[in-house]
Amino acid sequence: MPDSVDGNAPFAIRQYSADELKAALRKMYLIRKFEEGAEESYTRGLIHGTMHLSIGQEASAVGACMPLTDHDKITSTHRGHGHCVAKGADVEKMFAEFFGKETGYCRGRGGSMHIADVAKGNLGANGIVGGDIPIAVGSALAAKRLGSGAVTVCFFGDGANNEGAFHEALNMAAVWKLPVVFVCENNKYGMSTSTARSTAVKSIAERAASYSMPGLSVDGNDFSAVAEAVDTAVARARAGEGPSLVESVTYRWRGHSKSDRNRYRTKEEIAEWMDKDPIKRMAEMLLAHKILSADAVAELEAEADREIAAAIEAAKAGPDPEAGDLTRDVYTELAA
Amino acid sequence: MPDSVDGNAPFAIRQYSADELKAALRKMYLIRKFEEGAEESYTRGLIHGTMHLSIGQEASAVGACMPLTDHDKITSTHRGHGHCVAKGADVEKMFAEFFGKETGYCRGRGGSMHIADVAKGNLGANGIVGGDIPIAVGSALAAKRLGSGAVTVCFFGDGANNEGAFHEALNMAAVWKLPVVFVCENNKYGMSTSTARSTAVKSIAERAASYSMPGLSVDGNDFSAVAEAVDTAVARARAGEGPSLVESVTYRWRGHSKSDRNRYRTKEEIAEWMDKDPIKRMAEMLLAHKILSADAVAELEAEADREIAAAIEAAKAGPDPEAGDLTRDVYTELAA
Amino acid sequence: MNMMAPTAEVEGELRELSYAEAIREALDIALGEDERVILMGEDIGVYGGAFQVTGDLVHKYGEERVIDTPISELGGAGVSVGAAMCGLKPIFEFQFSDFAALAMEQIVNQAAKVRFMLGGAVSVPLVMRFPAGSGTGAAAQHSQSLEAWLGHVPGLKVVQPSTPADAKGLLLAALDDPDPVMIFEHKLLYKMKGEVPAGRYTTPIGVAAVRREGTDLTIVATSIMVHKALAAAEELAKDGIDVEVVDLRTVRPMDRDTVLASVRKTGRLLCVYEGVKTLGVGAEVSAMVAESDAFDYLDAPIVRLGGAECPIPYNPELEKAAVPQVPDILRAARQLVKAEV
Amino acid sequence: MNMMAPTAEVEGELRELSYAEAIREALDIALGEDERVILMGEDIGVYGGAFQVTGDLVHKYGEERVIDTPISELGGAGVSVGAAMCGLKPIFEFQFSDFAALAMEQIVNQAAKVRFMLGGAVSVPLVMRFPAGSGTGAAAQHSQSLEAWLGHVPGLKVVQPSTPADAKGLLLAALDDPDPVMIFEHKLLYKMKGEVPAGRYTTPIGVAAVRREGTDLTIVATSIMVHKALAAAEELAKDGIDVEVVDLRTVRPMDRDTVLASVRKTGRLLCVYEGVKTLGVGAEVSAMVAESDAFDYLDAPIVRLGGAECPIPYNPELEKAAVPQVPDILRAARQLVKAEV
Ligand SMILES: Cc1ncc(C[n+]2csc(CCOP(=O)(O)OP(=O)(O)O)c2C)c(N)n1
Ligand SMILES: Cc1ncc(C[n+]2csc(CCOP(=O)(O)OP(=O)(O)O)c2C)c(N)n1
Ligand SMILES: [Mg+2]
Ligand SMILES: [Mg+2]
Repeated sequence: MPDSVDGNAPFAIRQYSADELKAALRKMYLIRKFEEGAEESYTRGLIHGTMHLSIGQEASAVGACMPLTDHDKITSTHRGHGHCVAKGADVEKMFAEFFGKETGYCRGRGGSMHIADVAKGNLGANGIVGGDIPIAVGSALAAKRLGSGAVTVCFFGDGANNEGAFHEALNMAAVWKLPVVFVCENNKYGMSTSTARSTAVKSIAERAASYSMPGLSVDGNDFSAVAEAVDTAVARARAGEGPSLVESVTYRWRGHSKSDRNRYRTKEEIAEWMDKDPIKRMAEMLLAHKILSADAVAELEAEADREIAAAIEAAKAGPDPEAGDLTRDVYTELAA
Repeated sequence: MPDSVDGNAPFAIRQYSADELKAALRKMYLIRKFEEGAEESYTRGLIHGTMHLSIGQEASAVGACMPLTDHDKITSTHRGHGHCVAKGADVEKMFAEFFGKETGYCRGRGGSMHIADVAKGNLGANGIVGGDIPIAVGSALAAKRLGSGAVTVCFFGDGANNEGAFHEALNMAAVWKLPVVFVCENNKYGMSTSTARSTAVKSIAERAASYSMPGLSVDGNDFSAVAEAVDTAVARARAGEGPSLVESVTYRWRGHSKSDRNRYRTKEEIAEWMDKDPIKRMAEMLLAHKILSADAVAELEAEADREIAAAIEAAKAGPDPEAGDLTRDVYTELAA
Repeated sequence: MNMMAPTAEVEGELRELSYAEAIREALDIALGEDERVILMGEDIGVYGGAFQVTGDLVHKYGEERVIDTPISELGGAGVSVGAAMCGLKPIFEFQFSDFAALAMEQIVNQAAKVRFMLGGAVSVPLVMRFPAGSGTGAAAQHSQSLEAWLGHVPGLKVVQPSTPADAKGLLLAALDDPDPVMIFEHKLLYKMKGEVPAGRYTTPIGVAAVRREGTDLTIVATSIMVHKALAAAEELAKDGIDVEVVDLRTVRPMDRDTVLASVRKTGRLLCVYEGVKTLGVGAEVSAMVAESDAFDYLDAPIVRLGGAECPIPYNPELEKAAVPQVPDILRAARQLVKAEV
Repeated sequence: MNMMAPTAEVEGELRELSYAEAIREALDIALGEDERVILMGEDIGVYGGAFQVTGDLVHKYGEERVIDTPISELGGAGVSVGAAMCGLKPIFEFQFSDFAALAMEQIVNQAAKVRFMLGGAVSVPLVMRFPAGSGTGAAAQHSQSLEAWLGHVPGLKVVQPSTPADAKGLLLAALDDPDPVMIFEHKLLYKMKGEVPAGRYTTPIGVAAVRREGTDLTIVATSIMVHKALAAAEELAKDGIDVEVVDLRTVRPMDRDTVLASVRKTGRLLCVYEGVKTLGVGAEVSAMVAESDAFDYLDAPIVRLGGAECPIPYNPELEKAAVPQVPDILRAARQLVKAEV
């Protein structure tokens, strides 16, 4: 914490340099613009299939990745664009993946639901709800065994917390004291089903007690709160003290996927949450603590706009996969 | 509670008539002798496959079934002989099943691991650890929907509580407020693996909090304690207030199955638990409260011995299945 | 004669309905006539189902009978098994058939076996619906055709309706069946329209349908491949190749008689299915014919067109290339009629 | 010449070991030579494994490398997938193959597909072991042969060793393989003895073994059925029927060349496997032959002997009747050599 910083300032202000905070806000804009760009590309027919947008959840993705280095790992979900950007991905390669291009992160084989950036430690989005949770524990087991020091942050939703995989994985992580942080992004709905109608516990963080691990529920639209909770959990993991569960309470502004008619929630509820825009809050915090000027914020946003526009154009120009390569990468080709 | 009963007496003494208590002790002897008989039959080569004995756990099975009528249901496990007898099964038909006879409960198709007595409400033992938990919830859903008033008691082990099925099923039962009581018979090991090495919580009853249901841990070798806990839970279920979790802490004297070499526990530990013999404790309680005389207890035991011996002989004499019937009951034969 | 239309015995007035509408109509009939029927699945209530199959049924029958489950496939399937054992008739929807991989335990170790293991003491009158197949750009974990897995399991019945009329008739037949019936519905068929009789009728499980009669070559196809086979047959007719198209409809129990009769007539067999070729449904069709007396009638090897030996890719062109298309069928059929033993 | 013995290229001194001992030896070599190798499974530590395969390895390598998992098949399998993606080489034991039904999600949707879905960015060097088959009186939920399910899944390799030497060699080959390899071990084979070379060697995945040469009939058998086929072949030799027995060894990728060469030679094919007949491994063997040029060489229909269309019953006589036995093979073989197209 620089000397000049107020001891009562939020964790993020105390913890991170101005450059780090600026980079975090930049990533939040990039996620927002990325998803708006993806949405528009979808409307224009450039994207095949469906997509799950995380607009409104940017503070959660970026906050949770703050304590991580490229050496650390994340596992992600169907709603994973934000995690991917937060972990440092290149948006052009992400768009290329969306457009099914050979130049995409998955060479056009995975699409939105399987986007990954292994070099940056993102082991991939997963199309199976809860499917990534045991995988994250495996990643942590490997880190512990190999002594790599890496921590794994496992993202999943409120819906996923009712999968058996959640229970089995958290239990094993706790028994074996593995360096993993479970970040449950509770956006109040699993598709159309509210937590009240699907989850027999008030706060998902309470479920941590079943695994004798710390459980903390935080405002997922508050960048600093998320960063602080995950930072504590990562420190614990690095110290060999085992896993933690962080519940990040947030909201998705868009429908579950492109086919959602939003019948299960009211316009008022959506509007109320749009008022809690995490990006706006982050910008305001940086303004209030004089980390950035209003102009600088506007410039960051404009930069993100430009970066996304350029990425879309560049991605579109990429080559399509060769038809003859259909069964490539089903198995690992061995060098002759 | 009869007027003559001491208000400080254990629940069972206050709650049940002398005949009911006598019947309960008789069942406990019957379970013990049944399993000893089964063990001996196995040694003599009369029984194919393996078996999982519950000797030492009799108070748990019989206590938990006390509040139930034939109309109520249970689901059971690989270690299910006790549950089956407790729910009122005929030991001759049980032996016939062990001997693979057409006259057995499953017509010789199921054996020890699938023993069932549907007429008495035992939906069957299950060879899949945790496999019966969602099925019990389904039974409770049917009871609620059909307004049958039946309660389902779901037996499972400490090992099973780490299966995803446990988590998913308890959550649904709670969300839908179903009339089901989860009875976890914690005998300290899932096969060779102790709860300490497999289960990231001190007491399994604590996991009830994850489903906002009552969770109670009781001495599973104390018939009265088990009966009381399950009675409360059954009353709650009948009143439409939803499920409960009861942990019944007990111990199996024998190995996990016939192939167990007991490498994971000490002789001392076994001896210690044999001292806590639940049948002896039950008999002593009935003696202390003058429900039965020492002679009557001895006679009950002798009766159980005779009943088991006769059942074995009668079961042995039963017919084997017809080879031509191999694929019978794969599907329901429809009346022409 | 429209071979895709419902069979003659069915009496109800014919309407044009989509496959999804036909299923919904069957569900509506089932819920309306029998209080024991319940629907279970993820987002089948107010959302109307991921593919809008259940639609507004929750408003008509209430949340107690059209039950949104938590995202708990294993547990949800198990609840449906237990409910079926205890007097209800659940119809369980997997949101995508791929998620059945989470529930194989309850489907295979419990639902399929409990009657047998208990010596006939119970039945499990359970219907499960599996939206299956590729073509929606949903990639490897949301595009599989896994009917062969369940077709391998005694105790289950497995059907793959290819038309709106059959989608309704097979669902009602499944409901009447005392044992677990697994229905694989192709996602790309949901919007397909066809004539559907009004009212209640059943399409028998275990009976294939000859969708087009022909003399030169038998194509046994399943699900959406029936339509591709029919399109190919029209093309081939122009070349004077007269194709018989058999819609298998049921994977288990397979309709031996219809398939063998067709092969005896044509002497040539092409199996077309979307599931992965190796150990897919066509493997069984082929093997069944190869071990029957119809073998003697074969004038050429039995050819299979199945899914490619890879997960379904996201890229739309690759995705198409991963499953048989009409040109593939044309090519295989032409080669096959040329072949001579 | 002992056809069950390891192939000539293998150099190690031969010892008599049981199938279980051979596997343990392979595990020991693997753990000894590579720190990244870990074993995971239920009761594989002090208990030594339900079938005593891992034995005392935990004492040699410690609990950190021979890891007893909680009873959490889905989660445990998933942990092994994640660990394999991140630098370890896990060997995961299912206590019984039947419990794989709980983990199909991680095996099929994750392990098999992640490399493809990520465009080749990762490999999943994972070995899974599945004790399978009937004959132990353990009834319907502990006796299945489910290799066909995994054989249907691109991204996996699936083997079924039938001898101690192959059990060791295929396990070491699986370990060397960068992709997930599924090993189905028959429980009744664990105690079978055979010659096993000392030291490290591998048995190639994807290569069948001709266990007995013959000219009149090819039997393609898997796992324990190889031994029943060989016993039947000895009997049949007395009647002058000269049987070639091919041990398939690998279900995926299947060794087309060896099977077809044998059928071209004998003109007759009998497939013998323990899994349920319908959609079992023999269906693929049959279909593969029926669509190949070897079809032209067939002098009789292709016959399959597979498991009965029922769950495995508990009663020992019924249990035996539920899977092919030597007399069944004799009967089928005799009928087949009489048949003439
Ligand atoms: C195992 C499985 N079940 C169901 C689905 C379909 N599905 C995709 S996302 C989703 C909702 C997930 O909810 P949650 O975990 O809260 O994540 P969110 O979408 O809210 O980010 C569902 C039901 C799936 N992909 N995988
Ligand atoms: C899904 C599944 N996994 C593993 C097994 C093998 N197995 C049978 S009983 C058992 C231990 C079960 O422990 P617990 O639930 O505590 O019951 P207990 O045997 O102690 O009564 C195991 C591992 C099984 N039958 N099913
Ligand atoms: Mg959510
Ligand atoms: Mg136990």
